[in-house]
Amino acid sequence: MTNKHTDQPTGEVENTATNAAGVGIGTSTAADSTAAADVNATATGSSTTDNDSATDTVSDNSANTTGKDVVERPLGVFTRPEGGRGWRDWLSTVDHKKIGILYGVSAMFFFLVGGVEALLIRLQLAAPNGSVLSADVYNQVYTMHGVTMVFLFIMPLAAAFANYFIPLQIGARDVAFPRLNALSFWIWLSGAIFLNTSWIVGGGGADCGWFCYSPNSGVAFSPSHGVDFYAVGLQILGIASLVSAVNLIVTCLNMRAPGMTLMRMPILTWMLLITQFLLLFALPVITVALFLLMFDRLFGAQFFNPDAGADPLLWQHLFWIFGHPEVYIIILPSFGIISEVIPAFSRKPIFGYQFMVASGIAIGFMGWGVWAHHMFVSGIGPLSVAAFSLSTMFIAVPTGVKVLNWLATMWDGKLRFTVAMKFAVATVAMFTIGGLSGVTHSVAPANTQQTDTYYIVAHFHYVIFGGGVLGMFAGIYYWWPKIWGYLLNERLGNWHFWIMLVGFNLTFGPMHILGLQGMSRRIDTYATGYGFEAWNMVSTVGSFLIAFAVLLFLLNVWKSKRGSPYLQPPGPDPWDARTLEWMIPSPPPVHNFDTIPSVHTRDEWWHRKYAENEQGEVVSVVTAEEAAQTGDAKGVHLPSPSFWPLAVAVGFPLIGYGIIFNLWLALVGGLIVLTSLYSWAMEPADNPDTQHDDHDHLQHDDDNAHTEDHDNQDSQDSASESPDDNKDNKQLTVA
Amino acid sequence: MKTTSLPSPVPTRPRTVLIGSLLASSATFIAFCSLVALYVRHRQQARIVGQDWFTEGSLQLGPASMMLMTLLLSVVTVQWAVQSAKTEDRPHQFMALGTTLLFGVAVLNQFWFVYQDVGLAIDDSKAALFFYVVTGAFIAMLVVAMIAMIIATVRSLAGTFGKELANIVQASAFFWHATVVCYALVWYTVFVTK
Amino acid sequence: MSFPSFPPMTASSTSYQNTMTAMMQPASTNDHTLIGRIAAQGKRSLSLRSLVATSDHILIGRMFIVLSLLCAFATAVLGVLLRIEHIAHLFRLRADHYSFMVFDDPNNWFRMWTLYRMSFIFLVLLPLLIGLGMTIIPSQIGADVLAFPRAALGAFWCWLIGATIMVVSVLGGGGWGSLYHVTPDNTDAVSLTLLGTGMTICGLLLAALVIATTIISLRETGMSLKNVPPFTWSMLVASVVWLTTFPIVIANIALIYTGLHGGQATSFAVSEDENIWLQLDWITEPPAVYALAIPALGIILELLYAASGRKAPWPTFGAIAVGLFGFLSIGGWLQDFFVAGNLTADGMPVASDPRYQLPYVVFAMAIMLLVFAFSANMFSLPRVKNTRTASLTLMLVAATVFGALRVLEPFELLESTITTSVFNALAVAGIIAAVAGICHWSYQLFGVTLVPEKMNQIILILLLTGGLCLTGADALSGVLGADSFVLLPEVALDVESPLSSQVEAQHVSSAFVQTFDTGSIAAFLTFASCLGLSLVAAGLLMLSIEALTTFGRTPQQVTAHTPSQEMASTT
Amino acid sequence: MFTAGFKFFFKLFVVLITAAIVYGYTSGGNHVGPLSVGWKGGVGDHTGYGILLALATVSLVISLALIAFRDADAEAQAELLNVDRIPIPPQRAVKASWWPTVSAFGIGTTVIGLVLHPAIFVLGLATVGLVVVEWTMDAWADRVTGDTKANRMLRNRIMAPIEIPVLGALAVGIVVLAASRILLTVSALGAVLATSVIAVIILAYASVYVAWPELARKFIPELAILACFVLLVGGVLAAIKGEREFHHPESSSDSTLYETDTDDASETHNPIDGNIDENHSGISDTSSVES
Repeated sequence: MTNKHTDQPTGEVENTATNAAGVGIGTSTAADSTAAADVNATATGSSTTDNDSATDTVSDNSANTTGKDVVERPLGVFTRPEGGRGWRDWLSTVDHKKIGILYGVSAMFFFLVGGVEALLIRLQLAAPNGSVLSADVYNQVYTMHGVTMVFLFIMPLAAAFANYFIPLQIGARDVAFPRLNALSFWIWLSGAIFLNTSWIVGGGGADCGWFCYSPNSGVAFSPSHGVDFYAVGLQILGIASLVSAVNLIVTCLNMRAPGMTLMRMPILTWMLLITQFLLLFALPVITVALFLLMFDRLFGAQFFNPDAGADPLLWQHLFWIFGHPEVYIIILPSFGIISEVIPAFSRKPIFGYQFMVASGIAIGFMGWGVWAHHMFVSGIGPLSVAAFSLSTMFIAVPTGVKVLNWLATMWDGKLRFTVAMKFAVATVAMFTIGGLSGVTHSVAPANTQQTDTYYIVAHFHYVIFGGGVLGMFAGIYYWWPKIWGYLLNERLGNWHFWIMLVGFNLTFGPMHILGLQGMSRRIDTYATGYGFEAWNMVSTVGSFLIAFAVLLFLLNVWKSKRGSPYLQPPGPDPWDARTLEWMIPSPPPVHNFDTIPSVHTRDEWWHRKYAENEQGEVVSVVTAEEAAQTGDAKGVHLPSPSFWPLAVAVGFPLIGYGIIFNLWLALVGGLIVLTSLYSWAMEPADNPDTQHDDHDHLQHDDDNAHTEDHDNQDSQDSASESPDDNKDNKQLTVA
Repeated sequence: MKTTSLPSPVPTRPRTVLIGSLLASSATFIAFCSLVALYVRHRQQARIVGQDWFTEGSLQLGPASMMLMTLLLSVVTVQWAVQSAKTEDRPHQFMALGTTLLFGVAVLNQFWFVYQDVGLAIDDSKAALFFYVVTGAFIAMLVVAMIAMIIATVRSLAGTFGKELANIVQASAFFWHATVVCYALVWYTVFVTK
Repeated sequence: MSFPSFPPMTASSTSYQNTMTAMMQPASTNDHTLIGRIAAQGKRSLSLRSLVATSDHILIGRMFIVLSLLCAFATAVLGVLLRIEHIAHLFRLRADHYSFMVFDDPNNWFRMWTLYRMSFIFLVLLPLLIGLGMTIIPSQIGADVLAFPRAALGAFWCWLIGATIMVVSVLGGGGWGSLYHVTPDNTDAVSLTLLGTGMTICGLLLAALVIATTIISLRETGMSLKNVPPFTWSMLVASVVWLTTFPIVIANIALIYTGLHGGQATSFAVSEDENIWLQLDWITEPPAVYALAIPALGIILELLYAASGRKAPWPTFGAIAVGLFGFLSIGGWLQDFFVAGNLTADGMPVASDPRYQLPYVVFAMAIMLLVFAFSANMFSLPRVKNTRTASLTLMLVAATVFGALRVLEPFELLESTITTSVFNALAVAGIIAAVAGICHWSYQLFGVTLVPEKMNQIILILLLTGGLCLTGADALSGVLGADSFVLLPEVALDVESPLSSQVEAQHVSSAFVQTFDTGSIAAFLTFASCLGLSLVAAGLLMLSIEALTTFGRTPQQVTAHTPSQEMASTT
Repeated sequence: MFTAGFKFFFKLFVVLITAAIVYGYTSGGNHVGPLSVGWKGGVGDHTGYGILLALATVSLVISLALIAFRDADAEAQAELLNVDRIPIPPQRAVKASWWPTVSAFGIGTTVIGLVLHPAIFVLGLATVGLVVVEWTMDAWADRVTGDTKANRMLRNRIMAPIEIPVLGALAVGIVVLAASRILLTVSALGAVLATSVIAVIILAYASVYVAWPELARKFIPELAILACFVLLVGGVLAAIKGEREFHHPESSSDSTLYETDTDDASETHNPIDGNIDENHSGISDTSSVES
């Protein structure tokens, strides 16, 4: 073969080119490409550089049209990402663990944002006739505080736990739809940023309260674009949550390891699964409401305008049909977390596993039947009030079951009060306070007095902060070593815990009194002489204590990270825990499990470490280090990273701005979304360019190939003698 | 199918694009110079007759000099791009091309300011007409140069580094330099000597 | 001065020799022809796609050639019509003093007259020679491909569409200015004409750029710029001259267009002392118009070499002559030499300006030298069968002589019809050169000899006699004192226009009408020129028909001819 | 040594610069004006002098470039590529392309639009912009690797995600626009009938498709093209004809229908200062609207 085209008749020149191409195609092994390089090098006559160009081909990734003979990255920066290190990898990752971390870090950021807003509120109310904020800004701040904390902090933090731990706890390599997973995060982030840009471009945040009752949400009472951003932004966030919900439900139902029956699933996974179902059914409702609101405000519709014959109660119903399940969306993940933490530190299995699961499911169901208790004073009629009163009282039952079970788990356990455990116990306690004050609301006459007072504020902060946030912190302290590979400092953690607990009670405890004294919720200031001064000041001091505690937490993260190289790494299982995520190294390798474990019992990991001896005593048969996987499996077939989820998400805020400001922008955003979706659809789930060793053919071949694939695995795990080989392999090849 | 480890394309003649660019730049330069020459001639005629060409103080030298400075800087960044294309240095390549384009946009922006500042209508006088034709021709040339630069950028974004890309960048760079020279002419004939 | 020397045509093997040999090979082994390529690609015939989306330089060149031949015929017919109008005036055949026979009014006559000149340049000569260059040059330099084939296709379509806009807008009332001021009524049409002209020029410039780049950058190993074939060298010189001349037209057009739309106060088109046509007409006049004939010299050399099988007496001489021709035909700097009453800046008449006379005298000398140099070969040819070379040379000599005569002061012919005669001589020379080239390389171009040998001779004789008749008669009229054909005489007297005032100032008093009051000799000469132009038109018609029929030929029909026979008969 | 190209252009430069100076003096220049580009003294005719000077500059630059590149002789270029003999790309290495032609039409449209109508101008500019993008990407893709199949695939990987959704959106937009024009033009009853007929046709086609999928599949493109064509023609005709007369019932557009409730509603639905009593009247309000 020769490259001397000038010597050749025209007709044959192209043949030369195609021949050269023919040699180049399919040269995946180093030997072949070297051969091709040789041929080409000879052809171009640079015989002296033969060896150089051949080695270039193998070693150098940057391609060249003339100097080298093989084009490595013909698409340049548009080359499909392959994962690895660096910030680009975070933008294109489809790894559920990385997405979980992204969720968590972003949620913590917005926790700080929402926290600052909370401090502003408390500063304003610290003393009578506060003048820190104007009434208008105060409205915006408390609205955005609520929206931020609910939609941008606690929900995504739960999503972080869900993303990170559901696959690990059920023994999967990834979620069912990894790119959808990335999509849900990026859309959520774009929506969150969009929502907060209303401070800059929307003339301030939304100012209608987080449940945004009509007619306060109408243009007449809220002429700035804040509510528009609320309406559009929450819709974007809703897309993210829906996508995530679908994905995680399918993951829980379809991706479990062999032997992991539903009733062997850890409680956390169970609670998160229920949460996803709640999201799946609740979000469409709020989306409808927001859609109507958007049309009211931006396109002159009259859905909530009584002047045009509409009914503002429509909004309240729609909102609370979403809103009450939302409470459980917030609280159930936290329940799941403490249901993992408490058994681990009580050295006992959870008490009444079936009841825990059943009560979770019951809460999930009954949560749909209580929404109108938010509307007792809206004039829904005595019959409705009575019915919803009863249903609200009933929902305390499954919750009570849970509280009892946690107590019973601790009963007679070998309790270790680590920071995580302390947070978990505090969660139980604080949530119970919140729950009890909730029961008082179910009594309609009391409710009538309490509605729209600080009593309500106290109640739901005990539920959401006491039950949700403290539980999340329990989870953070518990799983931190798993995620990052180092432990958080217990001493600083203790300071964090106690200051936060004290601050929390100082902040929200007095609010009960203030509420009963008649202090209205959402007033921007109050006059002297009502007896509000002292408790408000206490409350403000408490809020700053919470802020200080959060700073301590951040300090703890920083100091622990700095100190970690000098300490013994925590190993795969620092807490002697019970679930599958602790059987892999910390932090987990990208492929999670070297081989997918087969599950034989609930708390599988604990049962691999301990067994009963002949005397019926529980003894350690093997240490965690010995039983754990090493994480060094090679050639595990993983889904390929992709930029398209990010690209799709970029389009959504543009559509949002477009709807609010200029429809042409929406067109641009729509085209970006459309284009990216098309690219996504055309992009194979597995990148054909990556080196999959012998797994390359899997996407094309049928099940026979899976067996072959399995045979080629490095078998590290003693439990891999599972009878259910097919199912085992399915985990490997899911994209 | 795989898109990595594909065979290299048949190498083309180096410098073909550069020579094309050389000739195209020459032709454009001639067109531009003849406009400037006509400008100067008509200005001279007007002065012989004793008419005012521009009214005193209507043209500010400051912004014009600023544009010259910007373009002179861009000459450096363009060469930076050429150099980094030759050495296959991707980050530098993007930075250099990006900065060059930024300078281009900056000059367009400054011209917008100059047009606002001058406040001449095109039919005010022959001077105004010539002013707009000469500067408009320059702006058109700059836009073409920027499009060439954008094409070079796209080629370096999507694609392989190598001599081929270096040729394209070099060719675009040549046209860019010709543009800068043309602006220097405008600066001297229109803004300095008024 | 050491200019590049053309390779000697001896037995010693040079790349040029190789190329020539290769070009004479039959199609079977090394098929450079379009038909051969289509056959190789397995296509049955030309499809729309192959015309619209091709990257084949031969096909693009052929489209240039065929369309410009058609344009040439149309332009010649337009010229005949213009002359008929003229004769009608001279014989006073019109109904009344001011009415016209063919064209409705003087303004129309003027616009058509300008169209005639512009289309000869931009629709005929340039595209014809560019088409020839595109097809032949790659094979002459062993490149097999143009530097930027897609740009070449873009150039063709840009030219075609620009030309369409230009012609249609002129027919629709536009034009390069008008006798009267440009009015709001026809501002749009005039603008379209201007922009169409600009677009046409852009297309041609792009094509020239492609050709020049190909010559500079794509030569075969061993072929330095020093020993490229004469036609290639002449095309390089021509492309560069075009590339440096026509942008000046574009600059002028930009100025005029902006003036036209910028408001009445500053418009160049409507002000008292400046007219659109006067700002552009320098390209139709010497020396710029000579730039169109640069490739003709290259073709003469090629024909001579091919016919004689020998090199020229001095190998570098041809190259020097071509280069000199290129140097001297750069004329953009003279563009408004004539503004303000044909006076120089010092107030002297232009005709007396040595700067203006010099180029033409040098020109004449250069061409004479060229002729002397060639004559040695011509007369020593084994078979004197060289109509093309002879006629081409004759036309060029005529153009040069007339051009020199025109500027020499004693004759005072600057604004006489001799200007037209120079233009026409060059136009016909250019066409003959292209025809000669097409016939010479017809195998490369069309896969067949374009026209049967006898028809070929007839066409050439038609073109030559017609051309000589046309230019000779015009030149004679000029010598006898006839005005330039810018205006019909009486129109010039009667119509108030910027143009007429100038013409009036210098020439009308001593012109045509007075000298030949009866118009008998003038009418005869005009009739002769009209006849000559008709002959040219007839020749062009025959040529166009041949080109068109050949264009659609299928490979099967081609194979009926034996290439070797064709080549033998044409050389 | 000095290459042929350099010699030609350098001599051209010498001639032109000489000509420029001579011309500058003879046309009225004085002092050292023509020598110093008008720095000290005048140059006479600025146009001729300026153009000659520009030509000289260009000649000089080209001559210098050519000598630097050794006339771009094949040997020099081969040296640059580090090969023995310069390769020449085969004729068909450059694929046929529509874009040059389309670009010329785009420029033509722009030119015509510049004079006649801004909309045409924008259309032309859009075409030119499209061509710039497509041509650039084609030129890139043609030479990105040595494998033509892979090149096509790589091009499509970047461009198809832009082309297909945009074209698809455009096509859908045109169909919707055409259909809406038709429905707005025909009478109210006609619109109902038209949509019903179309629905029936689609249903019938779907039934055929279910029954004889092979048969139906053959005609999918033809039918789709036919339908689109009919729609387009109908849409254009309808747009020319204009919309039919619409009778807007005045009473339904304002709130008179609900006027009796307005006072109540505005009072009751104010959750800020709402109390129980007023909320009860809110209930009656709701019921009245329902009834």
